[in-house]
Amino acid sequence: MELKKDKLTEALLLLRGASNVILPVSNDGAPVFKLWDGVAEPCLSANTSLPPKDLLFPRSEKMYDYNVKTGNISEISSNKKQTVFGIRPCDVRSIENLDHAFLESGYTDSYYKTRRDGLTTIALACTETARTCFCDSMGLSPNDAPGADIVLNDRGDAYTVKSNTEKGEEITRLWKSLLSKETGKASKASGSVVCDFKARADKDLPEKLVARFDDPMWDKLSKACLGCGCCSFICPTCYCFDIGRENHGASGTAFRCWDSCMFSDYSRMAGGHDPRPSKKERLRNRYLHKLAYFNLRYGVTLCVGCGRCVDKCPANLDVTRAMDIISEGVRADG
Amino acid sequence: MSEKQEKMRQCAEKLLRDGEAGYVIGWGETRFDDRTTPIFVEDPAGAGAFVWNEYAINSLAKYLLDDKYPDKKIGLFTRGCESRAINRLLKDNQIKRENVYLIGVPCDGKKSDRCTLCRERNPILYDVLLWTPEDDPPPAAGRFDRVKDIEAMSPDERYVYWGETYDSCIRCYACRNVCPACNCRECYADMSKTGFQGKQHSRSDNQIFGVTRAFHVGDRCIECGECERVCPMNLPIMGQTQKILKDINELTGEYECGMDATSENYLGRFDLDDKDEFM
Amino acid sequence: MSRIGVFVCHCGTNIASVVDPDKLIAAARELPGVAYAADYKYMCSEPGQQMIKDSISEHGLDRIVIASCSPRMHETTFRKMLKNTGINPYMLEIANIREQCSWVHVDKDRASEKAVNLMRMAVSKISKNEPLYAQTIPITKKALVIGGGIAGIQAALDIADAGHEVVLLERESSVGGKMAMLDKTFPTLDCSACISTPKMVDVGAHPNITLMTSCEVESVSGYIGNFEVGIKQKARYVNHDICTGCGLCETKCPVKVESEFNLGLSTRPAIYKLFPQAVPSKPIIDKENCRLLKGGKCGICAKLCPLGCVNYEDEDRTITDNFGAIVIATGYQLVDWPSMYGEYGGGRYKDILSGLQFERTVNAAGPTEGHIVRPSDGKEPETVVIVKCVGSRDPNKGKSYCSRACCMYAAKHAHQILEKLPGTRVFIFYIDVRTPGKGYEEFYDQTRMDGAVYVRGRVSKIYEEEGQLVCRGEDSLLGEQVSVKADMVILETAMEPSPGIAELTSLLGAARDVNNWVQEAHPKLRPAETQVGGVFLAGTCQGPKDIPDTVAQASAAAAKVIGLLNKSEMETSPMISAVERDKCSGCGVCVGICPYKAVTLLEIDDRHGAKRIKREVANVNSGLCQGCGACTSACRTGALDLLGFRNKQILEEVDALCL
Amino acid sequence: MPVEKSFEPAIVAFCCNWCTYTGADLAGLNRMKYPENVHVIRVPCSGRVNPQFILRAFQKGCDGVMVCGCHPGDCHYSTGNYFTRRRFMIMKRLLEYNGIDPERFHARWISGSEAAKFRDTAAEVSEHVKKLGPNVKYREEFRITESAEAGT
Repeated sequence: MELKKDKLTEALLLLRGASNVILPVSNDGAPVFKLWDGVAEPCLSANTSLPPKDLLFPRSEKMYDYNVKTGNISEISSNKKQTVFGIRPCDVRSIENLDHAFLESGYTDSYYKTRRDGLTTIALACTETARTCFCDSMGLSPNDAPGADIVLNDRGDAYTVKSNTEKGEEITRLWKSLLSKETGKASKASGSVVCDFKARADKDLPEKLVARFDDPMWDKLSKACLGCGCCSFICPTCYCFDIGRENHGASGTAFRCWDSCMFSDYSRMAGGHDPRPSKKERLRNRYLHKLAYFNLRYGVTLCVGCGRCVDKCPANLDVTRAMDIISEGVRADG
Repeated sequence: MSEKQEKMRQCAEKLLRDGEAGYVIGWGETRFDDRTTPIFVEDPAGAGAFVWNEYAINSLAKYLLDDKYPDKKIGLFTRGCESRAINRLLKDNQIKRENVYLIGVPCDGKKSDRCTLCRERNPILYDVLLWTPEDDPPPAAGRFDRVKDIEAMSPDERYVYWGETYDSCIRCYACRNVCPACNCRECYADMSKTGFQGKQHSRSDNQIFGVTRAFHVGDRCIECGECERVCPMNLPIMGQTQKILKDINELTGEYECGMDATSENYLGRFDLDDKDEFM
Repeated sequence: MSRIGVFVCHCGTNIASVVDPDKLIAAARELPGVAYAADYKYMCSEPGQQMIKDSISEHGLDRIVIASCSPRMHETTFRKMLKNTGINPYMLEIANIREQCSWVHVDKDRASEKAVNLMRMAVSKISKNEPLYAQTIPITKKALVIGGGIAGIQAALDIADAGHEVVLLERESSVGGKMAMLDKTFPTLDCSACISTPKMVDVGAHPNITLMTSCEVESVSGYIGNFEVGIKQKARYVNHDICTGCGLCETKCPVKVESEFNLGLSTRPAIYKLFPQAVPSKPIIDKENCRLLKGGKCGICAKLCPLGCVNYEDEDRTITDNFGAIVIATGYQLVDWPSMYGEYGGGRYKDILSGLQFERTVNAAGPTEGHIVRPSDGKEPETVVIVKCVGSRDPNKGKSYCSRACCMYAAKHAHQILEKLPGTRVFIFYIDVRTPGKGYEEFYDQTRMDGAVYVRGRVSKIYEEEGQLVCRGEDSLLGEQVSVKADMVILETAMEPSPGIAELTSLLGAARDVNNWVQEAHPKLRPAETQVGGVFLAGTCQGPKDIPDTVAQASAAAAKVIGLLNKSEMETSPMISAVERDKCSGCGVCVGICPYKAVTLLEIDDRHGAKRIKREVANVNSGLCQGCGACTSACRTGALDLLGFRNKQILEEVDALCL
Repeated sequence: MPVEKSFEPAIVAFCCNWCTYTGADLAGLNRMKYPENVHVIRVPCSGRVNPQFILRAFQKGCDGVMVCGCHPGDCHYSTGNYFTRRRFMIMKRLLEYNGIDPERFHARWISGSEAAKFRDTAAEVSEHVKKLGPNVKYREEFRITESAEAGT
């Protein structure tokens, strides 16, 4: 099936009738995910500078209200229906990875789950890649998003529409009147996009990395790091959070908010001890989490190769350099 | 360009070979032609990794705080902005002059927005100067232009302007971590239990971070522009600190930081006849 | 969880008639941490206090909030009460619901609501209180008085008479100061020397006073009760232990230089006593002018001295001593008028004298043995012009303040001229005549009756014409230009602090005002103290004043010192700044902000990773810190915090208001 | 935002113990009357007032903030208020620059004897803040909790 581009607004308006629609719009030329107002032109030229992870894992979210005098606790949950349109394959994979973290291995995060259940993803396969994109090195393809509810492929004047799930089917039903048969003529080189930027994510990378836990290369790699949380906060798969409380006399609200393992206070314990006292340990931990620990636990690499951290790092650190060093077995010099 | 680069490499190589410096901090290549990354070279043979081009943008001085108690001197390529940052760190008692070897490299201007405010291309202090000083860029007529633009708004407009600005702040603290005036051992913002700064991401807490940070560094800001360069959300961070500098300039006359390592900061002293509006 | 007790006082009807105590009690019981709440008619009364004590044991309370009158009223009372319970006296907060609520509001509902807010703020604050413990510091029973003028002499004598040891330190070779230079004192006209020299002799002979002349303060450390002062004893080149002060050495010295004491109106040798009545009555050698010490050949004085006292090898020495209290009594000097008033000839005309030069002229022990004559030709003047407010009340050229004593000594000078040289014409140019003092107005009236002519106006120019000094100015009462040809002009010049006051006050940590006078701790209520604990002030170092005021203030300072030294130890307030060293980066912003020099940077041993390092951190001296908290607001990281008013305590109060 | 008639602003006044707090007590002693909105927090010196307290107050819901201390030259601690003056000359401008209405923040020198000045200042600030209505700027809220849904 395909959706003619001139029918896109109509299609989005139909979605908007059933749920909140979030899609990339232009912010000074750069696409950012915004709640769609029904008017703004979707900006689909490139991937967004921030991933859509806050749809599921908001920067700050209220967890529960409490009262210390009465002992009452009431949980707060948001079960808004949300449809994200124009999400790229890398970010779709990132949601699958977040699902592992929040929903599997013995614990279900109810806040995440409620939002996840209410989320529908309409992915758009890439027609070109940014120079920092390396998703195809990380085992996914810019041309497809098997984890999305619907995948669109740009075919010039139309999108092919492929539904992967029941939620996807629901949408194709909603769009029924707008969809037409595929014409079969691919006007753009859709489906054959590759990343120019490559990373050496060999199969045995996790083991190799863990084996080099004490390698002096970590010192070298982290020297230029500023210790800020930029990479964590723009990463689609970083999911660390801190829990805090806002007290108002006897009552109050507990909330959780994004945290970054790159911060100096992140791993400090109550007594003051910090097992990751310097940025060397912190950077190592972050890389190992992305490229090794998550694999060992869930069988997939956490990093999806979106390249945002490579693009935005204030010190121009590059995670792929670490992967190269490991894969080539060389020492990091200079 | 390459001649200067060669001089830099030779100088670093000699420093390292002679054991004068334990390592030298400069700029090195990345996978992209238009980007460099700070590098830390210990081995004299590695001095060839230093590059000098219009993309050698990052200020290097803040890295000195990672190694405040070095066994040997730290070599540092020093432009005008680095030297002012070093004065900042010296004045704030964070580093010792004898622990650094400053290799003066007059700057020819870099491809970065942060350089538009630059008024000091040549290092103010250095141990060696590798080539003849450059002409300083013409005085930035509009040092406080954008502050004036914001001042011209109504209170509500200003609130909306900053509110929307801070709505996009992701509190990654890159601005703080790169800032030579942010040299606290532990930032107030990392101590949410004190109550000065909530950790949650909200307009209010983001704004409080922005204003508090501005107040903490405002009278010590060297206007290097690194905070804005590193901001992943492209926020106009200097719009806050420069407001403070502008006010100080208006209250007591010419005020600029980092020009020496001894002048007391504006908020660290007073005059009996300071302007008073609180009668 | 803390167990807070809330006690609401009715204060008779003072509180209860406007604020409903029941509402407070009910609201208190809703607050987290409050274990008990009760009210009573008079909390400060014996039964009220007993009730609190009983509740503490009965309900296991660990901190107390009292909603009552101002803490300035009964905070001390309730702290004392807590001392006798198991609770630390600083686990107390007072909600001011009388002065700042029931007395200032009318609407009962809204006043009660506000009282609840105030109580809630106190409860929130106290949840973050911590026990504080006062330290006691021993007191060194010895005082240092800096400056041997009349102020220092008086203070030293009073302290010594009370039985405490005193070191009286003087920069010159003799005590006496400015008063010793004066001829007579207004308004009684008794001879200055007659009343001051006995006191000078007293300090020289007092068993409790150690006189240290030719000495300066070099360093000060420590704090109230425990100062350690480094004193520089300048080389005298004469052994005062054996010198009898016979004066033989002075007679043959080949050097003649301007006498400081006579303000250039006469000369003195290089080995000299400051003035004949000097105490100690022993000479020193002025090394700047001694031929031998300048490298020339001489040595006459050493040959003359029958006891061999002269020692050209003498050197400056530093003596360190400990004191419990310090009095600053460094006095004043007159402004250097020639550099300020070019229109008065800038010092070119010999017959223009400063008031103090005139004092030396008219003094029987002075260079002219008391004859009023012109320095230029030794003739008696027929017309004398006295100009007041030279450098005073003149913000453009001199000082903006009034020098206070000049009106009276101008009148005295006129009186002395008219008395010694009857028939002389005396004109006094003035802006105002200020005579606030006992017998002062009467004295001024008498001077006018004696024949002194007061002309209201400033003298704009003085120039020489035919051997006379033409004084031009405006008579502002007549509104016309006047011009007086005088034989002699006396300028009553402004006082300013003695040289070196800036260095001394910064050593002591004492503040100066905008004119460099030493700043008193409070202009009305603590006029004889500096803001530095244990450092007091006396006399004109604080600001211009005359002799009676100087002596009164000196005795006041002495009384303060005696009060302090009578104690063997003192308790310091525990509500002072504290440093969390882990957080402190040693930036030092606090050091410059502390008015008491209580915060310094201290080098400590620490680790940086695996490396042992030394780093600097702020350190608060509990003896010096007065608990103002200025440093804590300047500390960006919050490493400095004020005990009793911690950041989190104040923030709790803020939060509680906004529930 | 429509101002309700019954709006009573919450105003916090940081007052130094030696001058303004004493002045406020004196106002009570003289039975002077002023609005109930002003709540005094006692600090030893105006120099103790960290500008961050003011931010916190606005964040937590204060509609107006006052910082009061001894007149310059009269500080119990000699120089504390000179630093206060510099700090708040800067902070006041910074707050206004960030959109806080100038009437919401006041610094004043009020001595221990100036009970009437305390009363008048309290009344004046209350009145101005009342006119402005509740402060929403800097007010704590989870405005951008769900940032991608901004505008909801």
